[in-house]
Amino acid sequence: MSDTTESTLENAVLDGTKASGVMLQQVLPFAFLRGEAIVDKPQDLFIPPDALEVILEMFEGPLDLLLYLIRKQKFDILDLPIAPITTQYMAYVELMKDIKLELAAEYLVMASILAEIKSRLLLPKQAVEEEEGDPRAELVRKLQEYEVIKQAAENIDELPRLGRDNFMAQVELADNFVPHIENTNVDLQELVAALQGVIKRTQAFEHHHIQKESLSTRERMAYILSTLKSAGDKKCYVDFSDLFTLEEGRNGVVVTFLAILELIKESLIDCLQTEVYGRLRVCLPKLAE
Amino acid sequence: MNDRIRFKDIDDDKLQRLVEAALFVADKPLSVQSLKRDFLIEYRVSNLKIRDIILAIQAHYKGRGVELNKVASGYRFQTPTELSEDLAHLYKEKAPKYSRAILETLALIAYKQPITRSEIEDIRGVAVSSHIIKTLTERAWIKTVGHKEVPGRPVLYASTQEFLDYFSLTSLEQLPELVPMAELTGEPSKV
Amino acid sequence: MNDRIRFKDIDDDKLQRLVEAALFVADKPLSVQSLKRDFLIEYRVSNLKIRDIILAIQAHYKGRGVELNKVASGYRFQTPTELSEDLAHLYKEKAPKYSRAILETLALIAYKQPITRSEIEDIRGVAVSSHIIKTLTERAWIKTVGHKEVPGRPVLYASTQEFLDYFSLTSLEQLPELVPMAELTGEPSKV
Repeated sequence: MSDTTESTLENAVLDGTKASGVMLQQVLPFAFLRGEAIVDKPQDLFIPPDALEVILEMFEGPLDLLLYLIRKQKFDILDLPIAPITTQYMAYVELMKDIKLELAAEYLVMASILAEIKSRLLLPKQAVEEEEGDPRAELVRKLQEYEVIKQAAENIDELPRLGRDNFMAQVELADNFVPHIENTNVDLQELVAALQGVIKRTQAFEHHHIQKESLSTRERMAYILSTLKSAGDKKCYVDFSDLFTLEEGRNGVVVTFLAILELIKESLIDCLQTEVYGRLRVCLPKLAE
Repeated sequence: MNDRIRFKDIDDDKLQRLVEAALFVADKPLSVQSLKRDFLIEYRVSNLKIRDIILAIQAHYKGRGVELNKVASGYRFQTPTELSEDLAHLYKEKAPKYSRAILETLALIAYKQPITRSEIEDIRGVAVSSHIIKTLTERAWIKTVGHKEVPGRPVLYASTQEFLDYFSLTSLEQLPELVPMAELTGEPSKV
Repeated sequence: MNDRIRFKDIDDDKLQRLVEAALFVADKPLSVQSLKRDFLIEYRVSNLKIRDIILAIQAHYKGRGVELNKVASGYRFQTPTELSEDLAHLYKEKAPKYSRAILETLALIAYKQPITRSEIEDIRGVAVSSHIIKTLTERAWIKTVGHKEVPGRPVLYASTQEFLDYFSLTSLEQLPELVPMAELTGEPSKV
């Protein structure tokens, strides 16, 4: 193949799809670059081999390498000159192989894509137009899309970063600081289960089943003891009648009475009458002595 | 080893910003020496000047949410002691779950009140540690309601209003009835 | 079941001290919600009031050694970027560097989320190694948000709040705008 043929073909394909101003801009560098690029190795390749290795490792993949070549040669990405790019790309890939750089399969895939585009550009104009238009279109779209992301990655790298550009302020708590202890939650069922456990273990409750009545009596017993205890400082006794709350009705009176009897039976309180038919007084045993 | 250092001038305003920033980001107290060595190495600044700046910062933070304190190894920002109680909520710790011993003791006090410690021990068959009584008292679920007139006059325990409130009960009567032993053990209940 | 909460009143001055202290001792950004819930729980205070207080604190710290910044998950005190040079010698070296492969993958996930691994590979033109996904996941910058309903049901990736926090952004909208190609090449776009 000759340069002129390819050049004409390329231009022919582009004809009608590109504004003429752009066309003119592109024609001149094409001819010039092709004369250089095709017969010789690309200028880029005059790099010391060890430095080359470093550079090659820097590429993120075939798209990145292609972009590098395009930018380096100041090609227009929208009007991609396939022939010189393919040549340069292949030269790089060969070099990568030569220095036994671990070459990702993607590089070879790209090489075949470039070769295919190149061969399709060589087909007569009509044959090409019957297909989906410019065979380079897909590659150009991919290059553009990749370049946008490449730039976005660089932008993200430049954002202020915690631990690199900004540092978080950290202040110690005062020496007297103690954390708040959150109370443990207890479920009523746990409480019942605990008691069932005790019963099961000891059978201690065998003879006195706890019933509602006895519970309310027990509660009243505790209440009476509290009342006597708080009254203890001042009066040392409480009037028997003061322990009853009439608003509670008959049931309440019965419960209180049972509670007092139970307390007396268990020697937890004493009941005194200092004079015959006098007022009945209730007090804690200590005070009765 | 011998990079030549050209000292730069720094105005008080910038110096104060820098010292303040350094003290806030450092993970340990900073002395005047370490401030100079680690953060101000490029600048022409005297120890005296740094001390002045620290005084200015200390004055600025008086009465704010943090204060600059001098401790043995240098200066560091800390929260004022007055705020500790309010900050405590930020670092809540979950208390460990109550042990079976605590729950059984609480259940016995609730159902068998008033009751002495040794009565609880008799039923449970093991000693009731002071820790258990302390935990329940601190939680305000139990209280003492007097002494039993037996040798040693042991304290009598009962449940509290807070206990009822916590379990959303209006009275002890609302405590669940215990399932009779027979049902628990799976034996036919005697009628 | 709950311990009863009694709300207390708090004056602006005390509130400002508390909020300031909380923001300084917290090891992560605090939102208005979390300030209220974790920390001002005892007080009667509105979200609006907390926001006002935050604005007041932000104004107070303008031009000082640290500033109060809003990031995605809340507010945090951090040193201003202008001071990074001076604070850098001590801390900058510790900051991890990220490869282009990682940054490009991150950029694709941030800008094109939700996105599958093969979509990323398609745009970058190379395979995305598991190492990259692992690093980004471990940093908690990306997370999986479901599966794409195509054969193989590949995982869909999206960015996280931690990602935004780390780069001091409040939302994805604050990411630098994607630059269209024409501007990148600097060549006249076709008419």
